[in-house]
Amino acid sequence: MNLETNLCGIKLKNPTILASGILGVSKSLLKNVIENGAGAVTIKSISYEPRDGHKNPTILEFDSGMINAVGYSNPGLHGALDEFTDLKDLNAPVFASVIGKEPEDFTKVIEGLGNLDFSAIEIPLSCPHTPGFGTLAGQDSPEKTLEITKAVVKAAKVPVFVKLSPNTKNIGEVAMAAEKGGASGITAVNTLGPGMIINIEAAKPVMGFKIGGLSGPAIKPIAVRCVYDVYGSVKIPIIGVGGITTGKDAIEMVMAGATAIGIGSGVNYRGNDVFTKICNEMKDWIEKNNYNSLEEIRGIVHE
Amino acid sequence: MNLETNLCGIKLKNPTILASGILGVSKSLLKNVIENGAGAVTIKSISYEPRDGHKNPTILEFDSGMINAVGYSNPGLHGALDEFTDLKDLNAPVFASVIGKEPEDFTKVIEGLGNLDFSAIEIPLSCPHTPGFGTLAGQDSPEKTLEITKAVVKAAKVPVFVKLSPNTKNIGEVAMAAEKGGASGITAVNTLGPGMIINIEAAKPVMGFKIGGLSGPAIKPIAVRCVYDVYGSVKIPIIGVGGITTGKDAIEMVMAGATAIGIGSGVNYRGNDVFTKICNEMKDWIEKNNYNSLEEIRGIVHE
Amino acid sequence: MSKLPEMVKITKITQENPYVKTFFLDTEIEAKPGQFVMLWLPEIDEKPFSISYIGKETGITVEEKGKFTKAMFGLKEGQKIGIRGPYGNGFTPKENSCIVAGGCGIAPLSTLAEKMNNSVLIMGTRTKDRLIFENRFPNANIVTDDGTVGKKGFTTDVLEEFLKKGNIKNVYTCGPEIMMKKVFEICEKHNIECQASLERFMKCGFGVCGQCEVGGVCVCKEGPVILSDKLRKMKDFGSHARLKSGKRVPISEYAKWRCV
Amino acid sequence: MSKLPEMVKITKITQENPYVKTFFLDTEIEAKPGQFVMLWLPEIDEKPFSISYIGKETGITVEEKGKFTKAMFGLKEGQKIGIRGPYGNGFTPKENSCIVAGGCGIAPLSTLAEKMNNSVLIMGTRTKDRLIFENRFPNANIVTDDGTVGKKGFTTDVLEEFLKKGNIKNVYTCGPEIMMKKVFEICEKHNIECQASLERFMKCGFGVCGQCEVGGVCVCKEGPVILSDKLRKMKDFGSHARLKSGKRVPISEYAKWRCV
Ligand SMILES: Cc1cc2nc3c(=O)[nH]c(=O)nc-3n(C[C@H](O)[C@H](O)[C@H](O)COP(=O)(O)OP(=O)(O)OC[C@H]3O[C@@H](n4cnc5c(N)ncnc54)[C@H](O)[C@@H]3O)c2cc1C
Ligand SMILES: Cc1cc2nc3c(=O)[nH]c(=O)nc-3n(C[C@H](O)[C@H](O)[C@H](O)COP(=O)(O)OP(=O)(O)OC[C@H]3O[C@@H](n4cnc5c(N)ncnc54)[C@H](O)[C@@H]3O)c2cc1C
Ligand SMILES: Cc1cc2nc3c(=O)[nH]c(=O)nc-3n(C[C@H](O)[C@H](O)[C@H](O)COP(=O)(O)O)c2cc1C
Ligand SMILES: Cc1cc2nc3c(=O)[nH]c(=O)nc-3n(C[C@H](O)[C@H](O)[C@H](O)COP(=O)(O)O)c2cc1C
Ligand code: FES
Ligand code: FES
Repeated sequence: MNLETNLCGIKLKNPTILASGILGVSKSLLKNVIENGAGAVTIKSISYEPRDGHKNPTILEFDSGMINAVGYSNPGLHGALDEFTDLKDLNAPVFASVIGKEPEDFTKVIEGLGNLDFSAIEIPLSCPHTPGFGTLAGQDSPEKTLEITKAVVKAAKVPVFVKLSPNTKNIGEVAMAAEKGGASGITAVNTLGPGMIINIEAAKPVMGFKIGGLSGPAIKPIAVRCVYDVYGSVKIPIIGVGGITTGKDAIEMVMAGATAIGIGSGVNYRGNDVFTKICNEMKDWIEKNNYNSLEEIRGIVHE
Repeated sequence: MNLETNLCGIKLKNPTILASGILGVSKSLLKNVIENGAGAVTIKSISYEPRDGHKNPTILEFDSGMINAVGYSNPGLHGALDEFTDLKDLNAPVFASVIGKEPEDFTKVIEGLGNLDFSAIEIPLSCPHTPGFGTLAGQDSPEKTLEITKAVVKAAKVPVFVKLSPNTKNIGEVAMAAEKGGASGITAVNTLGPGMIINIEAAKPVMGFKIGGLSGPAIKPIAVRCVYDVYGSVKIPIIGVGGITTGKDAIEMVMAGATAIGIGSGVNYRGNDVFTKICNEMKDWIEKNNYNSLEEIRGIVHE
Repeated sequence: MSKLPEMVKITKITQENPYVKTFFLDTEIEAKPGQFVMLWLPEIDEKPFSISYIGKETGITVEEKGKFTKAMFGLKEGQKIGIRGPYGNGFTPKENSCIVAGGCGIAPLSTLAEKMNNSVLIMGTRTKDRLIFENRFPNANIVTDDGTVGKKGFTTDVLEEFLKKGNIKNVYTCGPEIMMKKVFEICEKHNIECQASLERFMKCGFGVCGQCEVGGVCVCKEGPVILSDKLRKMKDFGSHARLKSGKRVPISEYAKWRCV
Repeated sequence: MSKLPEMVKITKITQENPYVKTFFLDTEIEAKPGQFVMLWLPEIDEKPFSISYIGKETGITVEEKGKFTKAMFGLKEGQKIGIRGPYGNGFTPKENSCIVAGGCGIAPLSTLAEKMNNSVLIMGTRTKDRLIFENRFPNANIVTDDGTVGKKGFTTDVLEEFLKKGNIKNVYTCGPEIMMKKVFEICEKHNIECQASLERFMKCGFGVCGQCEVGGVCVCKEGPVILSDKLRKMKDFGSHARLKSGKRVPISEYAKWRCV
């Protein structure tokens, strides 16, 4: 039983992918994650200019998940150029994550990163807590998605994944816009919400930015439904992300239609080796249930 | 310390309200809930014609909350007329919940119920899992919300509450439409999603309707943010609903801006006396923290 | 056990009579006599069923009635079925008891009868080929409407006889609601505590939706076993029940809808 | 303790020197020496601080540096502050040890020094009025850059003297990273295990965001205490750190940004 996965031409030794924004700030952390079993890794999103992001608290755990409003802190294109050199040294594909306000912002970064060894570029049009970006800027409408995707695909030399929001009313339509724009794949989903947690003793919202996006177990049923909807709407492959912490969760995503599995908060719940753990659990489950491959079960609930 | 609350002229002995769809199928269950401390109770939503709803499973618990796709089963206007007689016998106000596809559907039911002793009428324009109703019918757009609210307010002899969806992009705008349409209050929120849970051994979605709305602890941060947004958008009072299971949760909702607190899934987590428990916990917290009333803390996080 | 349905293997199916089968499931459920589970057939439906065997395997005894039970009867050993639970309160065993089972009503009572093997057991059915568990309970007092096996008559007649003897203090019953109502009335007359296991159409099974309500009580949570003090106040006991829509109808109409 | 910040009362504030105060908080945290907490000032910021007193009350010793610590210095006894934790790995106590603290670096080392009261303690600061905890550790070997109190010189000089005597097998250190780097190099020369408590700008505090990364390790989770085997491989130890944006800069630029 092997988990090798072909994600629009990119060969992965297994379908688990480090989601953007978790650990992905340095090449050495990416290496750590790959050694812990990830089939591919995504860097923390990069904008053209460096960004400090929101003030702390930016990331907290609550009873049923995590909340974050990091606010896209990142060292900018030039920081990324220093950081992510010689990615071919790593034993797994590395995906860039690129953000911007207007299409030109995206393409400037993508052209800048052009000589680095990224295997794909992901564009999140879906952050729920950073003014000027994602859902707060309406980037999740089918129109904006089409416009930005087209520009990015034109600028990119590698496959482009469009990362969608679970807060969008009709995620299938947005996925179709991305596909029409030339995207090679859909990443579903980014964080849910935004939500707010109030510390009642302080009588203040606890996040530095007041609100934040939810991730982890609380959002899994919604992420699974989104992947299900996207699978029914487009032909391009899907990276299913949201609340995956076990091999069974990953199987659920595959059954909904995912080709690969993004893991973010899972790192918090099960450690950096969550990737190895999930792969082993997937293998065990597949064998115990007399399947032979992930293909057999991909999208099976649509039958 | 008392919790008496004035909700647009309706006097409640405390701000806890049984949310629609939980236990509210019969007068005797409403009585049970009132004896367990609820300040007011809402009946399960009533349509003109009887409805069987979706097939089972319709309601399940998962790790971080509940999922349901009851599909608005209800005995119809005539069933309701038999069931909810002499509500004045009960020791707390009873709110009707009325659903329909078109404005006329709502008004037919409201006119039919006219002689019963309901203290208010709630209209959920926000169910995420029943074709023809709520978000699946676009009733959560500002336009539709305005249209339906206007018609309902005209037909109703009592205050009208419009119940909103957390899945709506700009809940503040929808609340403004409801206010403009003459609503006396906003109920925020209905269930989140929809979500999907797949039983991987069966390779099938576990809900009879495949998808369902999420409630309970998982959705609390989103419900709180919605109440926060609505409070910032309208002047009419808010019934905050979503994931409230403790007195501290209720305080959080009040701090976000709620005048009253809806409790649904909390019944599952803490029993039918969740109302008494929450009221006692609220009182204890208020006294311990040297406040004198709920007014003092209402919307305090907006300061 | 998980709150979501878990798929478990059917290890054995036994034919109890032409209309009833017992399904043994590869799961150990810690349950009290009288508790029930929700059985799920993916894409078909989910229904409540009492546990008729508690142990390493869990037994469920099912009468073929409508769509769901027909689908169950089509299952083979080795196939899987979804299950969640246990739910409900179950019976509270007491000394000097009499158990009155009507038809398939023996299912939830059987594990109780095994626990209290010095109690009196009355098992009644319409006719001989409806009887089940006669080998499991060789000391049972059998009674049929038509006298094809055991005594001819009704369970309630036999109950009255035993009560007259004087040493019975508690009565447990499950069966058609009309029968249970009569059992309860007899108990009231004799000033004896009655525990009746009610049956209503269910959705959640854990006290949230209110669908299974009788007299302000959710049968799935405060029941299915209801004691005399509550039965006394339940106007709907033996008289009304709710259809799937929540519409309250006379029990006969409910029974017809259920094709019982 | 909750994963979300909890508001706790400041029971006592002691002035350790003109620049440093210890805040005693009304919360008991089960922590190991060297672990830290995240302190939250609503609407201001949230920052990591070592625990300097473990017990019925939790002590945090803070040097006034920038906006956050200034705001903390404005707090009075009886007021509340948000806290979550403990986080990080903490020190592993071993026999025959020497503890080397630079400035405020004694904070995380103090609870370790109390646990291992037969170890050698070296406390160094720039000048006399920067010294803290001299009464808490009367046997400490004090050293100042300018000789205003204790020996004149650097902690590293004193460490070398002790190592030459031969019976020290483990060194613990916290302080300016340049000092820790030197301590480590001395340990390497003498083939002695070193445990250094690193300091990096933090966001989550529990190993998710990667902000505090040094050489593929998250200081908040696999640290803050890093052992020789890892220090050896960390090119950035003593040389580079990340600003809030994640930009990797020379440690001197990082220190300037932090106004230390
Ligand atoms: C606590 C409890 C324990 C039970 N234990 C057993 C048991 O041990 N053995 C057993 O055979 N049965 C038991 N039942 C009954 C069982 O749940 C089914 O209701 C019964 O088998 C009906 O058959 P069906 O589902 O095949 O028919 P269906 O085809 O599902 O039913 C035909 C019609 O009746 C309706 N209907 C189905 N079930 C019900 C119901 N419960 N109430 C009202 N309407 C219904 C359907 O919606 C449909 O309209 C129990 C019920 C309860 C509440
Ligand atoms: C594990 C750990 C334990 C610590 N223990 C203690 C302790 O016991 N006592 C103590 O006094 N301090 C401790 N610190 C340092 C403390 O967290 C603050 O960083 C320090 O107090 C800075 O002062 P400030 O926050 O008031 O300044 P600010 O006004 O917040 O800082 C001024 C500038 O420096 C930046 N900055 C602030 N903090 C940091 C940081 N940690 N790294 C990088 N840049 C930063 C700010 O963003 C700003 O640009 C610890 C740090 C860590 C990581
Ligand atoms: C701390 C944190 C930071 C994140 N930052 C980013 C980001 O920079 N870009 C992005 O596309 N998604 C970001 N995300 C979203 C994740 O990539 C992922 O889509 C989401 O967390 C849901 O997956 P999970 O439940 O496995 O965490 C972030 C999530 C977290 C928790
Ligand atoms: C089983 C169930 C049935 C529901 N049915 C209705 C309904 O008929 N009408 C309605 O407006 N809301 C309905 N809701 C939504 C609740 O009223 C409430 O808005 C939601 O569950 C969030 O609150 P909670 O987390 O306290 O449950 C239902 C919720 C549940 C769990
Ligand atoms: S079945 Fe839902 S309350 Fe009983
Ligand atoms: S502060 Fe987030 S990983 Fe260390």
